[in-house]
Amino acid sequence: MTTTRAPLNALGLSRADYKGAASTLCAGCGHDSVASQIVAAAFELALPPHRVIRMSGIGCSSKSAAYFLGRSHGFNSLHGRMPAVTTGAHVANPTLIPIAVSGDGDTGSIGLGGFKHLLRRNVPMVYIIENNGVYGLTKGQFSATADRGASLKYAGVNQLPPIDLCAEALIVGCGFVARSFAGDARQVRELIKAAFCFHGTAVIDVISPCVTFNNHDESTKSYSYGKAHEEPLHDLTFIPHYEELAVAIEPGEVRDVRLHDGPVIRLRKIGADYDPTDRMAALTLLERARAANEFVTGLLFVDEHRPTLAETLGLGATPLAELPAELLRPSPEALAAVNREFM
Amino acid sequence: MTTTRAPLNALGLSRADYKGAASTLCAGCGHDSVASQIVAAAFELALPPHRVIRMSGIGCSSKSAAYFLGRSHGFNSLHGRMPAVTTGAHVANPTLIPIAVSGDGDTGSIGLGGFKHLLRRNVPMVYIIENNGVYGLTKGQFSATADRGASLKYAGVNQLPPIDLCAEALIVGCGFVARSFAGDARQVRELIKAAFCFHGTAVIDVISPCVTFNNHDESTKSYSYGKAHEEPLHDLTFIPHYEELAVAIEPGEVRDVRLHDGPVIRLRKIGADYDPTDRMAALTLLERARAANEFVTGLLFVDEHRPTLAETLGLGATPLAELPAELLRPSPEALAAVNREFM
Amino acid sequence: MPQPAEPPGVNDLAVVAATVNGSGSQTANNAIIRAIFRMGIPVNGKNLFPSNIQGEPTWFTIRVSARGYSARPTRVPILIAFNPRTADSDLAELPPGGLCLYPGDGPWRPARADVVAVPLPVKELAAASNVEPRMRDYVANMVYVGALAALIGIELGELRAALAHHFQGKARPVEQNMAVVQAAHDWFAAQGVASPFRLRRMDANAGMILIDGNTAGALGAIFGGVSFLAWYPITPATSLADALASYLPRLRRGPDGSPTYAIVQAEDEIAALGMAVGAGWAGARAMTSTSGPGISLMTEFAGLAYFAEIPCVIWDVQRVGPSTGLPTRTAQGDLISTYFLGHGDTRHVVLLPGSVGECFDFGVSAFDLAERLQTPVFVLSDLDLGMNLWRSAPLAYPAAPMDRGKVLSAEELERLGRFVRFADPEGDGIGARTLPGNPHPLAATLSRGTGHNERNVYSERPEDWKANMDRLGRKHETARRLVPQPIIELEEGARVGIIGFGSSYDAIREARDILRAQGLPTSFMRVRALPLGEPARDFVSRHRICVVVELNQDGQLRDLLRLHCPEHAARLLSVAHSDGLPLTADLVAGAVARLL
Amino acid sequence: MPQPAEPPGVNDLAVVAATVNGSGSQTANNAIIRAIFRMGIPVNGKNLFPSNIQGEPTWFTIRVSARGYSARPTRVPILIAFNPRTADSDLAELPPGGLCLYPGDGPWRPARADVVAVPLPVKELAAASNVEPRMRDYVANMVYVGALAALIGIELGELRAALAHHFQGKARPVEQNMAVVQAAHDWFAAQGVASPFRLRRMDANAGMILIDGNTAGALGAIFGGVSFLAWYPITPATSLADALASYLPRLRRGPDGSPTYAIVQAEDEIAALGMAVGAGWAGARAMTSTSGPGISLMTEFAGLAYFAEIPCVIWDVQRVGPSTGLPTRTAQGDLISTYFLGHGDTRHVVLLPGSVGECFDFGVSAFDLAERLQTPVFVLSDLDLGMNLWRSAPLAYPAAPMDRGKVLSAEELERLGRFVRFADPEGDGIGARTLPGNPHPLAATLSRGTGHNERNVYSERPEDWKANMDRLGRKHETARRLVPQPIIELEEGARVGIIGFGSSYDAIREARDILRAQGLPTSFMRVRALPLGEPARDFVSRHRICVVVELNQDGQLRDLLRLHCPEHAARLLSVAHSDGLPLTADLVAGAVARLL
Ligand SMILES: Cc1ncc(C[n+]2csc(CCOP(=O)(O)OP(=O)(O)O)c2C)c(N)n1
Ligand SMILES: Cc1ncc(C[n+]2csc(CCOP(=O)(O)OP(=O)(O)O)c2C)c(N)n1
Ligand code: SF4
Ligand code: SF4
Ligand SMILES: [Mg+2]
Ligand SMILES: [Mg+2]
Repeated sequence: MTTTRAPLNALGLSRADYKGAASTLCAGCGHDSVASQIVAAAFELALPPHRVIRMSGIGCSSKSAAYFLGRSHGFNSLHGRMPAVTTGAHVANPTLIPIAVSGDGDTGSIGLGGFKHLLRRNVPMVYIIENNGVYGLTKGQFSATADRGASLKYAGVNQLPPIDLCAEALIVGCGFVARSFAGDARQVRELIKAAFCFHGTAVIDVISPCVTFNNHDESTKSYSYGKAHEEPLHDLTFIPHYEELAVAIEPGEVRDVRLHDGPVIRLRKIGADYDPTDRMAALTLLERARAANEFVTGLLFVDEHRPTLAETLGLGATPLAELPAELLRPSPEALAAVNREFM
Repeated sequence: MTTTRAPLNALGLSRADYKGAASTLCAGCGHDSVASQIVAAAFELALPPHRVIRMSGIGCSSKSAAYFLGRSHGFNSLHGRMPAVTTGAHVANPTLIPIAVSGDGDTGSIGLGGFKHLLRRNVPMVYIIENNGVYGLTKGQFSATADRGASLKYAGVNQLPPIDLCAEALIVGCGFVARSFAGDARQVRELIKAAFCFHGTAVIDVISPCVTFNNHDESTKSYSYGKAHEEPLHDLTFIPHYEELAVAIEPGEVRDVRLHDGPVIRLRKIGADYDPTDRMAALTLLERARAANEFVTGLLFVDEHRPTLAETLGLGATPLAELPAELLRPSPEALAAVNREFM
Repeated sequence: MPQPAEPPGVNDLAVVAATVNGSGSQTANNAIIRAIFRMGIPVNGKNLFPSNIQGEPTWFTIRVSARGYSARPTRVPILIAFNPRTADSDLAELPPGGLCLYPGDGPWRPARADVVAVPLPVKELAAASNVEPRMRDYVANMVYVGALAALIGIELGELRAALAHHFQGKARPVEQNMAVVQAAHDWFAAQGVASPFRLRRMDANAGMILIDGNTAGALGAIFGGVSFLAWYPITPATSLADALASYLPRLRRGPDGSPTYAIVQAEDEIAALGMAVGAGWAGARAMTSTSGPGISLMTEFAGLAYFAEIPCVIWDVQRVGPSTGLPTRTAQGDLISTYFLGHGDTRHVVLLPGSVGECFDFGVSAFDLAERLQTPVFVLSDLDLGMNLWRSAPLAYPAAPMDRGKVLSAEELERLGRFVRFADPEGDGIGARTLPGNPHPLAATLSRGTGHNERNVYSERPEDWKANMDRLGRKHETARRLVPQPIIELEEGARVGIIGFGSSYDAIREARDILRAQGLPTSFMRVRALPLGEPARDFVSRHRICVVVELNQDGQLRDLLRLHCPEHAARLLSVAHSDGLPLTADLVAGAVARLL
Repeated sequence: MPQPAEPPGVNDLAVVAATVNGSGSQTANNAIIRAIFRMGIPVNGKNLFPSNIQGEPTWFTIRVSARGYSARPTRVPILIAFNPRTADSDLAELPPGGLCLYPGDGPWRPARADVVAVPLPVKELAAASNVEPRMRDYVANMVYVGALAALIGIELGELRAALAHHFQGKARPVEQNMAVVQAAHDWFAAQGVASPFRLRRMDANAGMILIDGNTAGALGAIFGGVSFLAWYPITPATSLADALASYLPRLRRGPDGSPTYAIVQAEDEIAALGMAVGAGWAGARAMTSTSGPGISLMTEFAGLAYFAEIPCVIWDVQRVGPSTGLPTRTAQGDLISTYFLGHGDTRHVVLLPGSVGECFDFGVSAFDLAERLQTPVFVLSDLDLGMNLWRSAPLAYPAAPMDRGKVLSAEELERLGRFVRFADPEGDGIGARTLPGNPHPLAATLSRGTGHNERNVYSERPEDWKANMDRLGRKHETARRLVPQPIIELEEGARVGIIGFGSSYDAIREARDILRAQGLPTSFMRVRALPLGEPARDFVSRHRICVVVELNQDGQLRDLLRLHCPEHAARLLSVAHSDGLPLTADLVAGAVARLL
């Protein structure tokens, strides 16, 4: 189908095959950077586009579902309700691989309850929050992740403390929680790749600056702040499992997190060692970072032991959506037997 | 007004003046025990009934708002939406003292988002969750706090992990988080008294057995389990401030938490010392208790530094609801000036 | 079936059992009904219960009618006064000459001379069961079962069979309960109480079943191929989900034993419909079930599903609103709000089953319609239909194969060489869809609730918007033809037509018999779906006056009919009444007569 | 005001500025409008903008009409083609003989011989501003302001005044922008382009103001005594909340300087209305503002507020639905869904402002009605009315004192000696309420959405339910009389009546002039509220045919009128059109003429 000479992945697809429609976001919007890392990650993982579904709610972030993976089905649904729609799609067809983009308003305000219940059910998917501390599409109101004391042109000064969506994910039992920064393309991409291979809901809270409404230097959601303050926990590389042995490592310098289908997340130590399999450590880290106004990025927590929703439901190999009519409608004899019970 | 010879409180009211309509809950329902402790607490604190408002959503727990404080106004609102209604009432009239009863379904399922945002805003109120791990009023479905592996007559086996509403409250910055047990009347009562005097939202997650649908011995929300497993963190006594000096204490044995208007919560050590002003300690405790299947009760966390919503909004002394018309409608001159701006 | 040759009182009676809820009386009442049913006599029961779990009054009305009337009876001559709290007012309702059975060892004593009141030695008789003392209260209800059996002549063998049915064959509880029934029966028979009301075996129920609408609806969904249920508990819809949960595991396993369905209890109704929409979008036969408050919460998603054209099925088992209203009482008050559910210009497909049989049928066809029309389909049942036991012909196996609607496979796409999601080549307003997972490179599309062109690409162009809405309008016209058409009974010489829908059918049928007897023949149309079509217009036009009878406050079907045939609007009159109780024939007949 | 004596083209013209959104063109367009307004000439602007923040096409149409027509013009003879992406199609829309101004230093060139196209040296002229280079793009728009000023004769002094208005007196930006305007003006004047379209100073705007409906509505709320706003952002309602946030601090401080209001941005619309209900219950004048999707989410709370009888005000600034639809386009499509919002039998009070002046008036009176009727009151505005600038008489100070409705103080309770929350002594369906905090021992009551008796005590009794609903029915009848009545313009000899509501008033007014000129006189009724009352029935009955003109797909007001006067249902015809754009007079006149 493709005629370019660009490099092809294992499926014989080029990067362009993973692109979407041209973006209509503001030039420089963090969400566009995230979208291009989604494209890169899907291309590099050689995901079959038709197996991926791109899901979103409403917002600039959610609009961006149109701007990647144009050969994948998708659903740009309602404000704050992407989790429910994705849950239904997953149950109907667990072979689909959902990747969702949401905003801090979409997830942290109107969608907070749905977000938490999605995580409780452990719907396997990549859940990216493009967190800019502001409502972009409605032109600059505070979201629930806005800094306390932040000020915006129309909205004035925010007096309320921010909700930390990573902490929220951790506390409700999410097994993959990461924070990243749209300005750190490589980390975003590697995290997305790891998330795609995670067995459960993988939440990545990406600080994704809104250049139009919330990119002033004081904002912790601005490029300048992020660039100046980002403190990666580790240098993170996603290694599809077959390449694993090819990478030589110095002992003590890296931690490898093995995912259940074989791939490895390699965490190269930067400062202090950090164990991303300890939930309390992750919470403590977030609490400390909050108190010290630090901007910590990386894989905060990973734990693959929980079953996915489809597993919890004990679904069979054929997706419900693909069952033939014979399996959907019991026999006339079965109905006759039922009728007899009511006689 | 009252003619009984029952003891009277500082307002000259008897306990009966704080009662509500006759309960229509099942005989033995934990919610009725909680209701009687609300009555006791309000009586002992000598709360003026007309200043208290009793708020609730929908559920057996929420119905019980009718069964206490019959001389207080109240609003039995919608399933999961009590937080919003209470927020509005508080802003309209911050001199009102809201006490709310909710269920684990009401707060943990449909109302989870609203619950979290209420806590973020710090609406001063007593927020009691009557947590029975089940939907009582709709006859026995699992709520989001049901134990994993629990089984119910119609609902089968619950496969999902419970949401811990205390942890949820802590993580979003709630300043008063307690867990208790309907079978521990004294602790419930003392906690309610402390909560009434707390400067912000005070959440008390009371394990309140549903005798009809979820009181079998294996349920962690049953009387038998609670009685056998309750581990109070401390022996808790609420001391209205004027009595404070009268109580002799042995050093090292108690911790006093002073609330901003003078009263004291006295925590007498039972086992290990516990510092309820350390948020991470509270989270760690919950995590440990969860892992070890322990049922810890008491005041998990208290911190009064956050402003209430009315303070955040900078409201004046006269409640908005009581402003006279002159203050609600600007003058004709003011309108003339506005008109000129649009000429 | 009508055999009015019987003397009055024979196979024509009604009993009300006034008890305390949570006391187990439901077992007793259902046993009575099923036993009478097994005697071949038409019977129906209506449970009037409180929004409460235990301790509040509940009234169970059993109507036996040789003519098969099943509407709530106006006169109930036999009272089982087992709730001392309401006994005085219950007794006051008893017509003169009525019979009252009450616990003689309880606190209450009847104070009326014009009725026959029989005190039952409940504790003594209940002891016959030999159950542990803590279970005595439960079996105590069997005392009135036995006494009633003696009074009106319920065969004990059929009572035993009914209990066996209830306890699914478990011998011990059957024996324990039957011991009490037998003791009470024998005791009562010895009292020599004369009764004008008697049962006599008939053969009206051969091949018939006794079932509640929620179970029938759930079975319909199962035979309709439901593969996903997302729901949130709410009375009176909960038992529909419960029935799905109980029958699906038996009826719907794949060859490898794995379920061909999934059930998710959502965190609220917004999520429930959201999940159903997601699953419907992905290709499952998805449904949710709820009642009024849930419907209100589903408004936004209903609009999305309508506009993004996603098939799914929504059951609304109606209760009394507005707001929380009376959660355990019946009504038909969600018609207008459901038809127009959603902001902007939305109009939905709404099915209106009028019997338990139709609960099954529409449970099946709702999925076919939803997938054919690519739209949410609502099924409006109600508490009376959904939670009470009704006689019915056996559930009928679907005559037609499943209609999965226009879905393009990868092969078809390859053949077509193009994919225009919202093209309308057939003029029925319906474009073909592709399902996620379809590997063809042309298959992908981004579903959305925002304005779009034919290709489902975001568009703000005025022409695109208008064309899309016009096409949705054509789809609504298609729906008008596809949905179940009204059932019409034209009566010779009738200048008056009565129109109704749903569970009030029986009250209307009986009312028409009353009116006929008074010399007023009426025709009848039972509307079975929205949007309304030509047959409805035609029926209205044939009658000088049409009276729309419905169980709501504002006359909602009447309003929708007025909109449907404005040329006849003025002759559409309304009998709308809603107080939580099912309509009675007397009320309907009286109100219709007064209008004329 | 009509002065049709001017030669064609003088004070009768339209301009469309096609630009890229986020480029600052809004400042330029508003400056043009205000300058023309200050020249005493009737003018109106309509912004057609995308649901996007930056980079997508936007069209701003300015209509100058000596006769005061402000409907969207059908023919726009002057094009400012500042968006190369849409310039070709924009140019295609230009009528022959039209004028096109475009950046001569940009990528696009016009290709039509039958129009006059003038390339503007934008970069060169923008340099005149001396602003930093990064701001150049913003001031570049002033080039077309200056050129247009020269072309049609906008006075530069008034342009300066308009910019001063915009920049609230800040001198520097005014000077910088004016420098560009002046340079462009002088450059253009030197080109000697002949224009048939000219402005000539009039005196039509003496004492008039130019304001958008959302600001007017916000000011109405402020003078109506709003004390609590809970809201959630949504286009096109956001600017209403923004206006409240900007004017309240100036206009509403108590003696101690503290605010006499509070604003809370809720986490969603459910919570927004929930907070307003809580505040209304506690005695505040509470409101929320939203658009279609928010209205859908508010359904359950709307039903609660209706049934628990809690005053609050809900603004719905309508956009195009169903679903997310076209968030930045205008429509009148929420009428039916809002009127019936909620399951069960609900019918709400809905105000329908038809002008910015009425946005203010109804902003005030909505609170009086809500508190008088103890019910939620909806105000349905729309994007066109809400977000565009309209000429208006100055906002009129409320004539009547606030009506706080029936509220019993402790003293009154003491005097009465009893409190029955839902008694109806006056027969208007309204009981007196008490507010939380009222210290009288009789004052307390537990508000609820569940069935209740007169004393607001939980009740499932059928009589209580019916009595309560009947009383709510009486309240609705009271509302019918209390709400703003329709404005009726009867025309001599008219057998046809036109009916409309809201922002389409101007298109209808102009259409009636067109029809009159064609020999078809029409009467007119502008509906201003639901429920409809006697005047509406009377108007319909007076005309052989009534055409209901509205900006939606399904003819929603027509439907409500049919329900209101079924006896005239058949003569109520519909012109319903919705494609995101405001109606034009030509469309209306043509469609009406075709119907007759
Ligand atoms: C029910 C509903 N309410 C409100 C809106 C309006 N709305 C659109 S996007 C948005 C907020 C978007 O903020 P966020 O999720 O942070 O995304 P961002 O634009 O910042 O990427 C809102 C409130 C809507 N579309 N639907
Ligand atoms: C919107 C809505 N959905 C569903 C219901 C039905 N409903 C009533 S109470 C309840 C759950 C109550 O559970 P919980 O909050 O735990 O209270 P409990 O009865 O256990 O005390 C539900 C689902 C409702 N009233 N409103
Ligand atoms: S407004 Fe902000 S979030 Fe939206 S596209 Fe522009 S930069 Fe991105
Ligand atoms: S059902 Fe359970 S929660 Fe409800 S009243 Fe009975 S015991 Fe209490
Ligand atoms: Mg955002
Ligand atoms: Mg519960």
